[in-house]
Amino acid sequence: MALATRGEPVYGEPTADGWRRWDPHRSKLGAMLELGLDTGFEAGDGVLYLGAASGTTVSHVADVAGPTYAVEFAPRPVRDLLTVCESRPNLFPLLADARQPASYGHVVEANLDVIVQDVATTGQATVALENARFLAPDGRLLLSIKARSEDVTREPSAVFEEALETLESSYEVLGTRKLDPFHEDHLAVVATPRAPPAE
Amino acid sequence: MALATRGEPVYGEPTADGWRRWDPHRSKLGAMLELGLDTGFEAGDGVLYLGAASGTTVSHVADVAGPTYAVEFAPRPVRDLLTVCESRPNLFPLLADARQPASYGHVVEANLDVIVQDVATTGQATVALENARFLAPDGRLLLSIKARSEDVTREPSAVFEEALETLESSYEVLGTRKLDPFHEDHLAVVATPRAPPAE
Amino acid sequence: MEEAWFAELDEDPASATRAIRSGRAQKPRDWPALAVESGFAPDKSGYYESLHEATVAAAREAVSEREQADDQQLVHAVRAMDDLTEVKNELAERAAEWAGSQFSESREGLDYVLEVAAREPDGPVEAEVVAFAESVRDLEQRRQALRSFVETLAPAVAPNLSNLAEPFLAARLIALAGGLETLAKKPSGTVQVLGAEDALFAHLEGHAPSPKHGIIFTHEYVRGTRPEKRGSAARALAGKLSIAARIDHYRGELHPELKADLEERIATIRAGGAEQ
Amino acid sequence: MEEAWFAELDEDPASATRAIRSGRAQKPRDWPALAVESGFAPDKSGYYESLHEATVAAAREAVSEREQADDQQLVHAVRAMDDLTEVKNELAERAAEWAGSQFSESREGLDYVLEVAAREPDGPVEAEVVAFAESVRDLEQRRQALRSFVETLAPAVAPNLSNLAEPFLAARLIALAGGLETLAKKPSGTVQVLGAEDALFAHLEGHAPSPKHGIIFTHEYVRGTRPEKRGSAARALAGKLSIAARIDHYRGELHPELKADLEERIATIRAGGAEQ
Repeated sequence: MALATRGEPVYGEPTADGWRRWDPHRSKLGAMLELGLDTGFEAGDGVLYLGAASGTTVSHVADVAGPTYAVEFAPRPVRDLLTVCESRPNLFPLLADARQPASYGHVVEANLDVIVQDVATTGQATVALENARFLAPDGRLLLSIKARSEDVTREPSAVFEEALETLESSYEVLGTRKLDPFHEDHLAVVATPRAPPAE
Repeated sequence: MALATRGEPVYGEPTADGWRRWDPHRSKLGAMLELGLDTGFEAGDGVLYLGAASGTTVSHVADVAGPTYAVEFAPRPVRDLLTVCESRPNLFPLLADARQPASYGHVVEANLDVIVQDVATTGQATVALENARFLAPDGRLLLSIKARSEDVTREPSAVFEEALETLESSYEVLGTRKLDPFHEDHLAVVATPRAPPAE
Repeated sequence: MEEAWFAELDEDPASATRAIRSGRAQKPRDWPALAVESGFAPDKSGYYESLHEATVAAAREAVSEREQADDQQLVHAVRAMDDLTEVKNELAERAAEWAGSQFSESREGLDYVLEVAAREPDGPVEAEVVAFAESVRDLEQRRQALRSFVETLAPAVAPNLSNLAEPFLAARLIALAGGLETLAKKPSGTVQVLGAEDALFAHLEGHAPSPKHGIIFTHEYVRGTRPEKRGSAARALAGKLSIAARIDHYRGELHPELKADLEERIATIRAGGAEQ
Repeated sequence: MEEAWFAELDEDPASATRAIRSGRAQKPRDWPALAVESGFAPDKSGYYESLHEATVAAAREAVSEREQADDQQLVHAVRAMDDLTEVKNELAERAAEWAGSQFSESREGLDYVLEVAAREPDGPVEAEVVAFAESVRDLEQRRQALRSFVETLAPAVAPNLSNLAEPFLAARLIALAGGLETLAKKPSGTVQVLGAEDALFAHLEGHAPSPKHGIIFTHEYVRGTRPEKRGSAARALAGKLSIAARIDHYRGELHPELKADLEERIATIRAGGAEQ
């Protein structure tokens, strides 16, 4: 059995009968699903994707989900993302900084079911706190933390611990899982808003 | 009555019958004598003059004294000093740093009667301590301290007090006198070595 | 409601792009429902259609502006770095001469100046000499920092060019052309001799042979090819660099196969089987 | 005894000079008595005679060496300062251009660059622009410090020249000549056109009038004199500067009357009564 979605191919992935293979080596969310984490992600969900890059993963998400908002700050990958959007009317690209949610708060709707977050920057937990405003009370945060983006000089375990602690102020952590062998020194976190979502 | 010495004129001073007027406005030692300080300076004394500059004062000293050693660090005024030396066989010029007495200890004799010190540098009291080695046990230090050379931001009185305190470690201070109206913010000090001269 | 991106649009489609790009709201709301309620869209699906169109247009415009700006920043950075290199060399020569006279040493070059900059000066003249050497050291450090910056920025501005030619050479080509768009529009023969303008003018005035390569001579594929084949190697490299510049400018995605093609072509030329 | 300056002299009078200049003793002794005792001198008065001769010779030599060195340091400092001026202007132009493109401003000049250097950068490109502007600011500060140093050193090296011409112009004349001695040996007509070498060569090749003044044009006595009298003023000034340079080199003491003479001469020229 292998993970796949229906849609236009994007990154040279194998396809068969309109199905596209979702490569867990190229996608942190793909790895989470492949490893059997209980993400709560369901067809038709409203999704905010932070760190969409050139659209590899978000293309699969949009194949399955309902309205999908894709935030990416670097202009170069957004060019590729625009191609991914062409065949996906439910995918909305936003060239914006995930650390500045007010700059897309007038576009991204409230009460979404899922936030997928995969930003390679320091303060990854803080980005999750800032964006909690978009989640429904029973929504899910699917976060992947890259240890080296926080601090290359520290032990990944120490980095993860600190990130989880920060997260706990607004989220209840439902599960965590290292992403090897697909991605080294990455921790996947599934969480849900603790109180009414931060505003 | 006016201070004068016999010798070749040096700095355009008024002369009469082979006597040269010693201008207290142009010479700190001249001012000390004019103001009647008990300097103990006598004809024929052996003298070490620190800060001889172009020789204005040391020319008068050499007219009166015995062997006179003139230390000056800046090359330019030593040129003028060399002219002053031409007609004064008892005047010995030394291009040297008064803070480094070992650099002229092989030339300047021990047990001198007088040190005249007029150096415009910080640490004027320390220079006096360093050069005490050249003084006879009953010799005299005739020191003029320029407040602004020590610290332009402090009150002259505070500067003088600190210098005197430093001096007391090796010298007994016999008398002090401000040099106005001839020189502003200058203190004249007459002192004698406290113990056997420092070595 | 006033904060919704669709709240104050007029007939002009550009007003939607503008609203997406410059609007703000601290607190998200149920925009699809509000859009229907306010009459902006007939239903949710109609709303999402408008949203898709507006976000794609806004992202395209923003990307293009940001990249335009970035390639110009790259040009400025390369020129600033060249200035620093020149100025640093000039001052280093003066500093070595001065320090040599002050310290009675006869040494030359940047290494000597850096050593002087680290000395504890004794006296006011030495203080000036050492401070002057420190100025040279600071300029050298700035130059190196700027070079790293150029090497970071170039792959973002021109991924294919940077893949074929190393980020620094890619940046230099863009700077010589004055921008990525200008580079993309130049024929490959011009790219081949970029940086050899002096030799080219001499040729055009009739008193020199046509130059075989400009700055691309620094590429291993040219420099590392034996002299009689260098012209062919330079032509092949310039051809692929032109293609890379066009993809970088007009589309922007990375095409790794460009590099594989070029490698193969150079291997053929070096093997001696190249056409003249 | 071994520490006495006269302890190990040979026949050569230079050995006494050397001993005075480079000897050392922590603890002074009764050198006159020891000199007589050791047979170096017949009596104390003979000792003081030798001491006078040796100290005067040693001081003369030391002064001359120190001043030689100082005038060369002045030449280096002026040239380093000129380099900094040129380099600072060049980088300031680039920095203003870059900053203008990054901040969408169209301003120019050092003031703009200094203002940019003080900004808090936002993002990596701005950080590079601001750091580049800071480099320009640092060079400008170094240049100003070096100028102060030159203005302090010049009166020590050349008191009369600095009295007639302001320390900075004095330093520049010494630097243009390559040293105080070279300047002192130049005829006053050459001093008059120092710094106008280009114009002078053009004149010698027959296609330009003879220059009336070089760098001394910056002196108030030339610049402040009306054009038709400037040649005379420049000639008078150059004449006195030549004399000043010679006194500075060969003797060194300050002659305030030089300035008074010059003032009178310039007043006469300006009053219109000057010879041609």
